[in-house]
Amino acid sequence: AKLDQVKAKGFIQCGVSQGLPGFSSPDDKGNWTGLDVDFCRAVAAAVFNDATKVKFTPLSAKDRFTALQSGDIDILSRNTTWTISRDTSLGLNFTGVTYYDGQGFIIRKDKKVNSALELSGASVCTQTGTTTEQNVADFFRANNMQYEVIAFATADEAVKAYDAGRCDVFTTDRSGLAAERLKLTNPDDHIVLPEIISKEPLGPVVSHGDDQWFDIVKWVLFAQVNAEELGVTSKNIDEMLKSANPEVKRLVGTEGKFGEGLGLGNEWVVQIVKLVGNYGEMYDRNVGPDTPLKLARGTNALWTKGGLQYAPPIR
Amino acid sequence: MSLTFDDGTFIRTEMQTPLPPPRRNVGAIGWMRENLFSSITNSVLTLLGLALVVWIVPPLIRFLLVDAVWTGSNREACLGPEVGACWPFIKAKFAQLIYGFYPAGERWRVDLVFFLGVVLLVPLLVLSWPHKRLNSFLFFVAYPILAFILLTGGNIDASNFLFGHFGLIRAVAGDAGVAGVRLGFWLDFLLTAALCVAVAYAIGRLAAGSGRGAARMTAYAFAGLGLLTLLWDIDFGLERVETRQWGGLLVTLVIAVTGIVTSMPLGIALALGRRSQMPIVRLLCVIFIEFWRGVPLITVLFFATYMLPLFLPVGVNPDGLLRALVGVALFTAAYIAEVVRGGLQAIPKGQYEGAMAMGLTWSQMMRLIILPQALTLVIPSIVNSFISLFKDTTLVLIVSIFDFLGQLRAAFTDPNWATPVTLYTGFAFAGIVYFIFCFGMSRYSLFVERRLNTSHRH
Amino acid sequence: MTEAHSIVPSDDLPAVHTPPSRETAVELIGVHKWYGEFHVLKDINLKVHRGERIVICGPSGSGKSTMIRCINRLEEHQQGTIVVDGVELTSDLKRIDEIRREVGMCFQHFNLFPHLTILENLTLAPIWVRKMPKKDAEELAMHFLKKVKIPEQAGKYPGQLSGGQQQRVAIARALCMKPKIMLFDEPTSALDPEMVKEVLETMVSLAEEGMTMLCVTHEMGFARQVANRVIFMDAGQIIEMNEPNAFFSNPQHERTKLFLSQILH
Amino acid sequence: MTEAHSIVPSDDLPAVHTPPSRETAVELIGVHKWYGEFHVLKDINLKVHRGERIVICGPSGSGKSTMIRCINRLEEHQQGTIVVDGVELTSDLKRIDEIRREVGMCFQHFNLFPHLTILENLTLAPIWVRKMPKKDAEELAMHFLKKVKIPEQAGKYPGQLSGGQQQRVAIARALCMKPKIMLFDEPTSALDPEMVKEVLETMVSLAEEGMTMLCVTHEMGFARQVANRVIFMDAGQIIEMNEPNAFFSNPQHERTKLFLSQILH
Amino acid sequence: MADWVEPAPARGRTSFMNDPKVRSIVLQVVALVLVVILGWMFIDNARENLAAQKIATGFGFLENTAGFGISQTLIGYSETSSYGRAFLVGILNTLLVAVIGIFFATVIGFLVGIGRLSKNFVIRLISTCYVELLRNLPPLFQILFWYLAVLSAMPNPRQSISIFGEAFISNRGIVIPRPLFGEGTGLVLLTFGFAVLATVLVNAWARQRREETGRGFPMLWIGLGLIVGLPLVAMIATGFPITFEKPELKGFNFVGGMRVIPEFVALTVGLSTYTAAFIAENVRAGITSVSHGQTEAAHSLGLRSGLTMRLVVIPQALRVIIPPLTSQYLNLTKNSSLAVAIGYPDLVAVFAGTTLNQTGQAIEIIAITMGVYLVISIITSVIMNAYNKRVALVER
Ligand SMILES: Nc1ncnc2c1ncn2[C@@H]1O[C@H](COP(=O)(O)OP(=O)(O)OP(=O)(O)O)[C@@H](O)[C@H]1O
Ligand SMILES: Nc1ncnc2c1ncn2[C@@H]1O[C@H](COP(=O)(O)OP(=O)(O)OP(=O)(O)O)[C@@H](O)[C@H]1O
Ligand SMILES: [Mg+2]
Ligand SMILES: [Mg+2]
Repeated sequence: AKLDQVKAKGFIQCGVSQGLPGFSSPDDKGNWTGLDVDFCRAVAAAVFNDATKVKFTPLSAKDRFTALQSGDIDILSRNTTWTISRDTSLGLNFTGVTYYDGQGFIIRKDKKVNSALELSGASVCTQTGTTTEQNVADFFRANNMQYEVIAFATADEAVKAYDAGRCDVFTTDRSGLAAERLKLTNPDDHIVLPEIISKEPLGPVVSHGDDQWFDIVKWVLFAQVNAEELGVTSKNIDEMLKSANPEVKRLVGTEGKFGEGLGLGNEWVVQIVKLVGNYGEMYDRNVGPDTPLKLARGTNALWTKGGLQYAPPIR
Repeated sequence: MSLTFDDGTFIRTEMQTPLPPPRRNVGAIGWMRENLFSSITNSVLTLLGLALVVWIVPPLIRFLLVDAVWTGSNREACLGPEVGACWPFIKAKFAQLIYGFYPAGERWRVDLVFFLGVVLLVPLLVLSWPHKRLNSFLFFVAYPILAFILLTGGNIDASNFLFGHFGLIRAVAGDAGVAGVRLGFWLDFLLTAALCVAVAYAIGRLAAGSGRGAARMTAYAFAGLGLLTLLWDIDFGLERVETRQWGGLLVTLVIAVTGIVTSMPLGIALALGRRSQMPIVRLLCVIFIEFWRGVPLITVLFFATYMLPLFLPVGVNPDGLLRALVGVALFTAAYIAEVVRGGLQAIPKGQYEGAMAMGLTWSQMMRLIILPQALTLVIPSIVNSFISLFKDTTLVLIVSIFDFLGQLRAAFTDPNWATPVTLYTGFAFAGIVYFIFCFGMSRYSLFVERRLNTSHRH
Repeated sequence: MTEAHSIVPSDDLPAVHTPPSRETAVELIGVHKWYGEFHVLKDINLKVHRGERIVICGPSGSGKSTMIRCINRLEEHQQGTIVVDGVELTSDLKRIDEIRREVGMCFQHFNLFPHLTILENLTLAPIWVRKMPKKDAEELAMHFLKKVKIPEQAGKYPGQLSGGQQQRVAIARALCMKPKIMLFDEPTSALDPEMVKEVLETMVSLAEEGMTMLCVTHEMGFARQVANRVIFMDAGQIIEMNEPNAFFSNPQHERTKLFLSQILH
Repeated sequence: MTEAHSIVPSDDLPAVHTPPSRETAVELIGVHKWYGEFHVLKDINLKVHRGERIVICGPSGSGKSTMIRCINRLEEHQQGTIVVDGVELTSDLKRIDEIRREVGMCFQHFNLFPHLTILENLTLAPIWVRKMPKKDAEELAMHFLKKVKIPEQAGKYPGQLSGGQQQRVAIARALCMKPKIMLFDEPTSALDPEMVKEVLETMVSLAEEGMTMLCVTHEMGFARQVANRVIFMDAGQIIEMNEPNAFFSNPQHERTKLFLSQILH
Repeated sequence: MADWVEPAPARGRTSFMNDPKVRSIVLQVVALVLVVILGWMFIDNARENLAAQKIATGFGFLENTAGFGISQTLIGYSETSSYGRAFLVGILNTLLVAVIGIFFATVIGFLVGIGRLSKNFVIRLISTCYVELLRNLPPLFQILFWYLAVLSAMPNPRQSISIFGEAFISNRGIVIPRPLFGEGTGLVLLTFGFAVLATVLVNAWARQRREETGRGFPMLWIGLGLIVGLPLVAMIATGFPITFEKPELKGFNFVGGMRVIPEFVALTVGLSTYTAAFIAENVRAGITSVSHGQTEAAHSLGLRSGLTMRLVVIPQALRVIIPPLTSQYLNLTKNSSLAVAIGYPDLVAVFAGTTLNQTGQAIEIIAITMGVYLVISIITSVIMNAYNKRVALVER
């Protein structure tokens, strides 16, 4: 089984993006950081009680699935949109949604545009990627608007061209907009339009054929969400171990043997939360309002706070 | 003194002694008048040139030096209007740009490889340094092996590496494993070697009269290969660092140097093949050269990533970097082949005849007489190809290898350093680095070209 | 050794004795030239009259070529005055062009243009420099080709001719500009004996027409037959200058004697 | 071919200097050669004895170079037999190598290797072909360089030597292989008169040592002085062959007479 | 004389092994067999692997709807067109850049190459700097430089630089009026064709006259007059059938007219200046390879420097220049694939990029892309080789 292989190897091989701000990018010391990266660390924490026992393979959009199929990597955590075709025809399993994203537009304030529906005739800068170009085309066509699209290989050049006035709007996933906005000469002169023209649920992927591994990866995310819901954080985890709340007790393993059911120790959630944190901490650390990206929780807030993050209970 | 007569006759009685030449156009004004303003067109051109310089240089200096930010620990330092280059960004990412994701604790290995490379290369490049033969051996044979072991960590399972798959009689030898060294593999290896030597002998015997030379060559090749395999099989206690973790300048240099070193002999062989009298050999070479020359490197690397595994036996999945290396080497070889062909065409027939008349054999003639001259002739073009190669290494990003530029692009995605000037700073820095290497090559080639030019009298 | 080197197109050709006029065609006054630090021409004084034919000889490296190349400014001299056809040579480009139009030159290595046919080689300068109509230029070219006895080669390329033929084309090319003065730099070295004869014959017939000629050559037969004066150079200076008979029969300077002893037998 | 009858066999005549032995060094029997459609050598029959010195002359394009180049198989002949040093020339590569080791050749244009020093030029063949130790080869090279009187040039590159010096290096290079037979192709054309003398002196001293030599040249002095026989070629055939004195004083064939009349005075 | 023709000494005929013919045949057969075995192995493996991985191959996808937009299309294209159409658009865009780039690279390359040998110190210095700087910096940087530097220097459409109110320059590119052909256009076009023909004829006559009389003829002016004047007269006669659609600023952008997008300009400028640096080196090598004697001979005939260059030096230098020049042309064409960095829709961006991403048909798409470049390269080579033959020297 994968779990045994991983344990024998001593680390988890995790496929990440070659560079996506807030999700996976190398920091000054060459460590990979970001939401996608932290998720893999969480899995490692659950399996090994050591968040560093993970190696990252930066993958391009084109070779990510091949890498998973061939067994080069154990988890693909690379802002991959969950779609039916991918889930059914590639021999993969999506384990959940770590980030609810959607494609949006950013535009100069002085263009005095308040809605994407007023963009007829606009020049659109974007990055050639998997679906962005198609989404733009669909959106403009559906609303019967003219446009001109200039597709760049990387976001860096696209945003520079937008900044230089080549385009009226720049479009990419909302999370990307937040990141790229930082590279504009005067970020405050630009606004993100309210429309979201596509659904992009991003989540980790594992390959078919090993249900135990699938369960582990799936439940690591659920555990993180549950931990946030129950107010269990890396700072209060030690106190929480003494909690009397039965839900918390089940979560931190002081009641029941849910970890063993997964093939892990009963301490698994403790390890995750202690070493990586709950979902909210992970979010705030990488993309939240205190980071340069300054992304509000929005749709990624817990269901209790009006968002979509909802985890089945540990029971 | 001399005697001159009316009818134009003249006899010199006293020989003149040589005098020093007169000094003319002394001083800056004279020089300027001669070089800059000797005619109206020249003057106009001079002024245009000066205008160009004034237009380009000051803004560049302002961006790179005057307005530049020198200290800081994150993006905050480089924000604000009228900010020039953000050097702290480069400082923060410097180690990555050099080593990629090579584990920090193991970077001394890379340093050692760099250091040894420089130590071996410099005396090789200094033409007057003695012991060229030993030096070449060390640099071209020993160094690559050492560098390979140092960089990867050695201890490569030989039978699972490429060698495991070319055993012709694997079925016979089986796969018996004895403590560490696989007996089956070595048995297989020896049998294969013996068979190949025999075949070489037979072919040599048939084609060249004596098969001994061919057989000896094959035996040497196998001995070398065996030694290499054995060496790689030894555990030196170094941590294994897979090529995915390599990156930055390290990868750029590995690809460039390997490309340069391997494309040279390949290119020469192809050029000789293309000039061969044998129609089939010639045709094969022409097809090979024209194919590789005609397609962009980017598609070649695509091919290597997506399609190569399809053409290889199941389970053979060469390392990504290796694929890129092979692609780059073959691609460059095709260009070198054309360049060398040009050089060969320029060698006068007399040189061939001179060599033949002395009783040299074909290979001696090529090695001692023709190629040294042909290669010297085309040094500028060869270096042109190498400069292109060096810059083309950036394309390996396609196969998920982060070379220098790839690493830089990854650094751009760090939100901590996301500023309007990050991109320009990064590209300016990369531009300077690329320029230093390429300019170095171009100047060195000029120097060698002048040094090897023996055609001038005096 | 043998007489092999003094090839005189003797019996079949009459010696030329047109007397030169007293007008000056070329005058060099105190000319010095340096190549970098190397003093290659030292105090050259020479006055060539119109119609005069001068042969220059001397050991290799003595500056013969350099001297005649100074006359049409292929080399620049640093000191002294050169007056050609009444015009002094300065760095004025206009004047240089003017002089080059009047001075024809025939190089040791021919320097024919290999990418042009013989006819094109000959008509190039008349058409572009003299602005002659193409038809006239071709007529002129054919005239001179006939004169050097190779009109049938007009359509070929220089690479297709033998050495002697190329040399004659080179002469014809220079003549097509109708120069007042012709400079020849070793026009017969590198030719085989039969060809040497052909080329010399061509030059003799030119000489008969009274053209001013300066010729660097070691063909002493030619010198004897057509030269008005022979100049001997060594180490960048004119050592001896005399009327041919006197020069050969009674050389004055030691160096000249030594040189002639090796060349004549 | 009626002219063939006018060939006077050499054995009937006394040799001038060292008498050649009766052994055959080179033999050409009924050799024909074509360049495409062009019949360049026509029925060449020639027997050269060991130690014999033969001078070949004739007008340009008559096939002199082609003939001697056939002897060491730089050109392939299509008909007839060539036997060199007892070995018949066929397309067998081994044999060609064998013969080339015994036959030295000195080219009209020297064909020195410009990327090697003089010493390296000379030691190349001894080291790689004769497998001589480097030290011995260098000693040998210096010996021959002394013989051609330019030992001080050993470290220079060919491009740094004058034409005459280069020619002598070419001779020395051929000699370093200790060939039994030497072929010279116009060794003195393109040299200036003083240099011609130097080169010829070198060859004379070789001749005195009794080497078999075939030499294409127009230096009739040399022919007179050292040749056992002189061959005159025209249009690809041997027109006349005779002992030098007889050849020069009393040429038999009309073509020979015409040729000599142009070359001698 | 009888003793001349002795029987050949008996020392055996050529041994079979040493015959070069036999050798070459053996060698070639071995080479061929090796290649065939290798090729067979590849094909066999590919068949097996494809079957094992159940990868469907085929070119059916070319007919599917592309569903993405392209910013520069030389032929009609919209999102509803097929991938095949997108492929054609990509090829045409690549060819456009290649052809125009090659033209400018050649011109600049020759100028700089000659400049490197100039007598003027400043020109020499600038030419040298040009070559060393542009040759040694990655082309990607240069293209980005031209793109971003020039873009940021341009005004936005609202403040665009107007040329007589007809054409506009802004950071959206250069917009010029588009001709609309109305009734009677045929006649105007006919007169235009006639004018061109007439110019050619007059030119031929003028050349003949110059050759015959040596007198020149103001060909440039007469030609211009013919080509511009005649159609103008025809236009007036037919009452201006050709109207121009003026570009107008509507909303974000100019509407109507024809547009040259900045990506195209930057790519063309970047590629031509970069390649020009290499061409300059080739040109310099070519010129220095023409022996000095040729220049001297031309000078001594009274030809001035310019004429000497044009009539004597360059025609001979071309022999040396053309083979490497071909390589540079191929390089320029191939480097045009860098277009994707600045959003120019060339073949690689449109086809091997977006289309590949959307369809996932990697093998087919890469194979087709390689094929297209190969065909372009081979055509270029063939043309250049033919030209090379023409400039080759005729020798004995
Ligand atoms: N460009 C140059 N730079 C330096 N020295 C030169 C140059 N050209 C010629 N010389 C030297 O100037 C001297 C005279 O050369 P020149 O060619 O005039 O000799 P020459 O009398 O024509 O000899 P030859 O008979 O060999 O042609 C020689 O010593 C030569 O080495
Ligand atoms: N490769 C070739 N192809 C065709 N014809 C050739 C070739 N080489 C030489 N020839 C012709 O063969 C003839 C003999 O040439 P060869 O070089 O033997 O003459 P030669 O007697 O040595 O003349 P020279 O005194 O000018 O050197 C010439 O007419 C020449 O044009
Ligand atoms: Mg001279
Ligand atoms: Mg010859």
